[in-house]
Amino acid sequence: MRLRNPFGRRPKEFPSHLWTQCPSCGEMLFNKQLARNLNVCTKCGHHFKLGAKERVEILADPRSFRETDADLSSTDPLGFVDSKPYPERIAAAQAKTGRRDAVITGDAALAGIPVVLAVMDFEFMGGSMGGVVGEKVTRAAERALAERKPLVIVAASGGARMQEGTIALMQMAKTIGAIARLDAAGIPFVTVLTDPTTGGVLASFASLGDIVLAEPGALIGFSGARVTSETIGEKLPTGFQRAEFLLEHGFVDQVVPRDQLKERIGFFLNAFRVAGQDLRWSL
Amino acid sequence: MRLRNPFGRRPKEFPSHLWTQCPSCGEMLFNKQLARNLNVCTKCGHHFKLGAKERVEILADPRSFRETDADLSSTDPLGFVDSKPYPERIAAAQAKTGRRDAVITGDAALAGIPVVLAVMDFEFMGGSMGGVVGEKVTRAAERALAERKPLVIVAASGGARMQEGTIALMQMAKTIGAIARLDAAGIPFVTVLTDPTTGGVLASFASLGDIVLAEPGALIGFSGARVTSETIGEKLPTGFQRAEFLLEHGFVDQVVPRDQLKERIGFFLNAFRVAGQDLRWSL
Amino acid sequence: MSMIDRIVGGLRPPAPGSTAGNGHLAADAGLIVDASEMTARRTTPWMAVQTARNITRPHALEVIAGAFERFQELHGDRSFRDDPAIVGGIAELDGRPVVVVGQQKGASTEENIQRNFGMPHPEGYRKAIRLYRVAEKFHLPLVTLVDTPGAYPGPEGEERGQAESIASAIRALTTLATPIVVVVLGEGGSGGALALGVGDIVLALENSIYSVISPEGAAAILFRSATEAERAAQAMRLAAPDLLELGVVDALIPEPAGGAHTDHDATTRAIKTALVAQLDRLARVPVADLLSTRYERFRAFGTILEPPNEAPAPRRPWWARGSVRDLFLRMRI
Amino acid sequence: MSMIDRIVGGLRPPAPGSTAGNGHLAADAGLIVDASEMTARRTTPWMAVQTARNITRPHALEVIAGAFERFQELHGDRSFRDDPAIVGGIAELDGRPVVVVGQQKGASTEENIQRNFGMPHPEGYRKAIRLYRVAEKFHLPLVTLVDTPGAYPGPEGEERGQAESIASAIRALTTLATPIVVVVLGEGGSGGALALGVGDIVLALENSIYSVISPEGAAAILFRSATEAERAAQAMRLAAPDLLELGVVDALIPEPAGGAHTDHDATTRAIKTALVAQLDRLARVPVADLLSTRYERFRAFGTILEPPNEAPAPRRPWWARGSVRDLFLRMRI
Ligand SMILES: [Zn+2]
Ligand SMILES: [Zn+2]
Repeated sequence: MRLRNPFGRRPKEFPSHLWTQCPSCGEMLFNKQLARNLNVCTKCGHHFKLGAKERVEILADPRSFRETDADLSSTDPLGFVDSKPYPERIAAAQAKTGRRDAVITGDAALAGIPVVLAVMDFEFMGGSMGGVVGEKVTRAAERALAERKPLVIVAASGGARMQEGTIALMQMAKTIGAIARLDAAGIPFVTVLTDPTTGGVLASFASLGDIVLAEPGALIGFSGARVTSETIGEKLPTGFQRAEFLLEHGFVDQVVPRDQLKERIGFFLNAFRVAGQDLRWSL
Repeated sequence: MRLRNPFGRRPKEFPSHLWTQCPSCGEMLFNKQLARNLNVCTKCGHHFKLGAKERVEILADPRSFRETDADLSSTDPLGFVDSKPYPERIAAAQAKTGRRDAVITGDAALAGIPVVLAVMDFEFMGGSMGGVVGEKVTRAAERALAERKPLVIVAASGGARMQEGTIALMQMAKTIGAIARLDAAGIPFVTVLTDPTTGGVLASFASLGDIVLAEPGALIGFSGARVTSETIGEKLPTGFQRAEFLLEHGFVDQVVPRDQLKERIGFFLNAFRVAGQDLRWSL
Repeated sequence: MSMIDRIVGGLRPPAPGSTAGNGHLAADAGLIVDASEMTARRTTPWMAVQTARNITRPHALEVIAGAFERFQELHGDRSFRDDPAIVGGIAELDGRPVVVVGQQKGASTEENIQRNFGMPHPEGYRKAIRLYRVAEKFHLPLVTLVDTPGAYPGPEGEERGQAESIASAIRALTTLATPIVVVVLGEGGSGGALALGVGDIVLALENSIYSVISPEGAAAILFRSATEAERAAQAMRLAAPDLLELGVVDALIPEPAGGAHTDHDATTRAIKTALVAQLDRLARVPVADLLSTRYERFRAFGTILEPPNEAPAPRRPWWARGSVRDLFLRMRI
Repeated sequence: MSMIDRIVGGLRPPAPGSTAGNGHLAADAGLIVDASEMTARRTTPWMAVQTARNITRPHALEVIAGAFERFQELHGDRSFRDDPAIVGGIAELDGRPVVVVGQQKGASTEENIQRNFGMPHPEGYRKAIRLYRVAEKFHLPLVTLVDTPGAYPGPEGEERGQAESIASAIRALTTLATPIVVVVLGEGGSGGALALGVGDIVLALENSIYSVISPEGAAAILFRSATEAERAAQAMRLAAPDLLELGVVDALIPEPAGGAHTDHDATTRAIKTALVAQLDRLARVPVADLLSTRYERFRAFGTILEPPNEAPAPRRPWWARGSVRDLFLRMRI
């Protein structure tokens, strides 16, 4: 897997298929070692992006994950064309990722607890939410409700998918509708905000977890920082829209290093399960 | 009735039983005319304090008010003595006001709608809330619940009554408990914040109206302005803790001139009644 | 590829079907329910954007003053500030008390500065949520008026939780136990519009727009140039007739010949007629049915391909499904 | 005056009766339920104030770390800021998951500045409300730890609704459908304390205080001099044994001989023992009974005179009434 480095300079003196430069501390990191460390810089702890498949692997108990709705793919509701037609963009993203759209959903055990798990894939058109992401997240929530299992969603998204226009916008209401039913039924919902989680995904299900966790340094915001900066005609302060900024402003429960995520989620789900025994969502 | 003027200079050139100087515009107002104008300055609209009895008169439809629990009076739970014993203070306040404690409660019609009405009396020990105010407000809320009638409370208070110590503090939980049941039953609750509404009364039932109205210029705040000013070691800006300040900061629905209060409350109660017809609180 | 197209919802079938689907909406109100009726009147998407943004169009408070009676504004979010970009309160609509909440643009630069050009801060959405709850508690129908370029994108909005407030407002609407009619007055800008945009019936004025991102924003991203906004507008299908075809709105409220800005009174009357007719219908529907139909309405958006082996039975679009059709039939009574 | 005294609640009867009233509380936990037992140990009220405020007393996070296991802090009010003067999260108490929320003072000047001397802003109370709701949603018992001079009285607090946030927090607790145990650790300052102080069982450490206003504040008002605080403290009956006599707290947790600050471990162990015993009891009570008993508990405060003609039958204090006594009896099983 070739790592993208959107923030810092490109590595110069090392062949990029072997080495990656940490944008935070400048350290040159051997790719294989980086991958073994869950794409976290061994020197400074900088969290690089992590692929959706790898994300499922570090959260689901071994061999517990059963993918659902993997074959759903998008049509082109608007007949959308910019520099190339939307169907061509989808095809390219599918070829690149080997996945039909920007989220993986399925049933899994997490720290021994049966859950419904959804992991967004930033590599697929920036993790944008169109009809397929909306449908799969909604089905995941509906299955969690029907089977009274907690729902865990790992968000990574630039927002709603422009190429599906208002149909993409309506996915916000669609997914929230399903989440609201989960909430009313007292079933736990945990979200993990990873780099980046922005726009219509943050402004829908991602913000509504009973517990909202974030990875260190993750970019999290409603408006793009460029837009915000242009709005006030000033540079934004360092750390604006980062996970720690949201923690300070009250929107994130905890900033959790990647290697502790699974255990942490498991702790919360277990607390809710023990308390709810024979009462509500646990079986 | 002699009017107190806590803000401005004392009238100088006129005998004070005949004339009152407006602290806002300086106009000398003939007391009888001022009373006819509901204690509102005829020149600038400054709202002087209004007695509890007069308040009942301008809110309740003619001859509709039936007072309840008028004979409740306080004991001395702490055996409290400062410069004089608490029972002596009560006796003095009772003699001064002809009332047993700092709130009048009763059944009334307001713009034709049967309501439970409670009006606090700032003249009685600064409208402070001890056991009697707490008990009467709680009974008012319980009667509103039992008879499914809206509850209207006009607040005027310096806060909890120090002389009853933590027993006074517990009146906040007591009254809120009753208000919470009213809320759960979908019965309307309107509060009117008058000059002044502060401390433990503002931090309990007074802030929890479905509709919160305030009179122009009324002092409304949690901490005394003196305490707040000392906390930051600076003078507070003009208008701090006034009704308009609370409107701007989102805690008051409307600032309503005294002569429009009854009609305004009636409008809201009528809207709620029509909508709830044959459904919930209306009979 | 051995897939069959499976429409999970979204796109309306061509004219005859769609008229059958929600023709009842037009019954009393003179609403446009079939975009093909509008062919002659359609302008270019870019013209539509300009018209929807025309500063002389009737804005929320003016519509409230004209279409409702005895409006009493309620202020504040009960925790930070009264946001002037969102207005709301209790009013009567043809004698029926309702809660009305709308985004407020200005009719002048001065007023626009005071109203922040109709771009709410988080406290505006939190005020809206509070008013939604008043409607629910007292069984008052809710009318929302959408007219915003979008939620304010400045740093204070980010600090105070623009995203969280929008998500919470949408959540409140999806489960609000009272009838809701949405009217898009002018500009329906993104999530900041949707926070007022979830209802049982979604109407739009004939020259309004509704989009996932502003055409300028889309152009900056897609064509790396804000001057390509016209091209982006074309691609985005954001004009009212497009929205009708896409099922994003249920019907259009016709504007006077020259556009809403040429005759405010006529526009307001048309809005009132539409609202009265829709609320009359919704008032007869049990709240549980409203909630399940509202859920299905938004549940159905999105056109996707699904292989047949995972799809035991094709699903019909929401407006053609039994329960929903039953509801509409009942609503016609 | 032809009135008869009618005690609507509040004051506890003398020793023997009160032990009978809530003697069960002491059963497993070594609690003090009769103030007369403490006569030998009582200090002056002013000493009590100093001890309760001692900066080296164990504060909330330390009590949580010692009495609970696996604490995971949850942050933020979801609308403005994470207030460091209120901490809370999920932890295990003797293996049972609970939500715990407390006011946090510092153990040094530096830490006190960071924690604002344990004086919460409105966003702190809103964080508390959010955590209360987490407890309710997932049927987790709630433990609150009271330790504050009071809500922060600065202008930002007024701007953001100190009073509204306290009232809302109290309202949330009065109807929260899960067991609640309150522990007053040190200083229970006014409404800012009560926002965490409404529960099914209210305990207090032996040297804690609880008052409607600080002694300094009372002195400034009553005697026009802050230096008369000692005299005010005497009049206010704010020390733990007074609170027990007044029924404001149900029982006291004994402190080590020199005070809680001399032995943090022993103090924490005593708190844990008390909490485990109370939660064991409350866990067996149906939630509807908890709620009605909680209502009656606070409903009963206040001693008033009422003429007999308006009082058909004298009311008994809450802890002696049938329903409540039944509950306590059930809780002893
Ligand atoms: Zn590094
Ligand atoms: Zn004047």
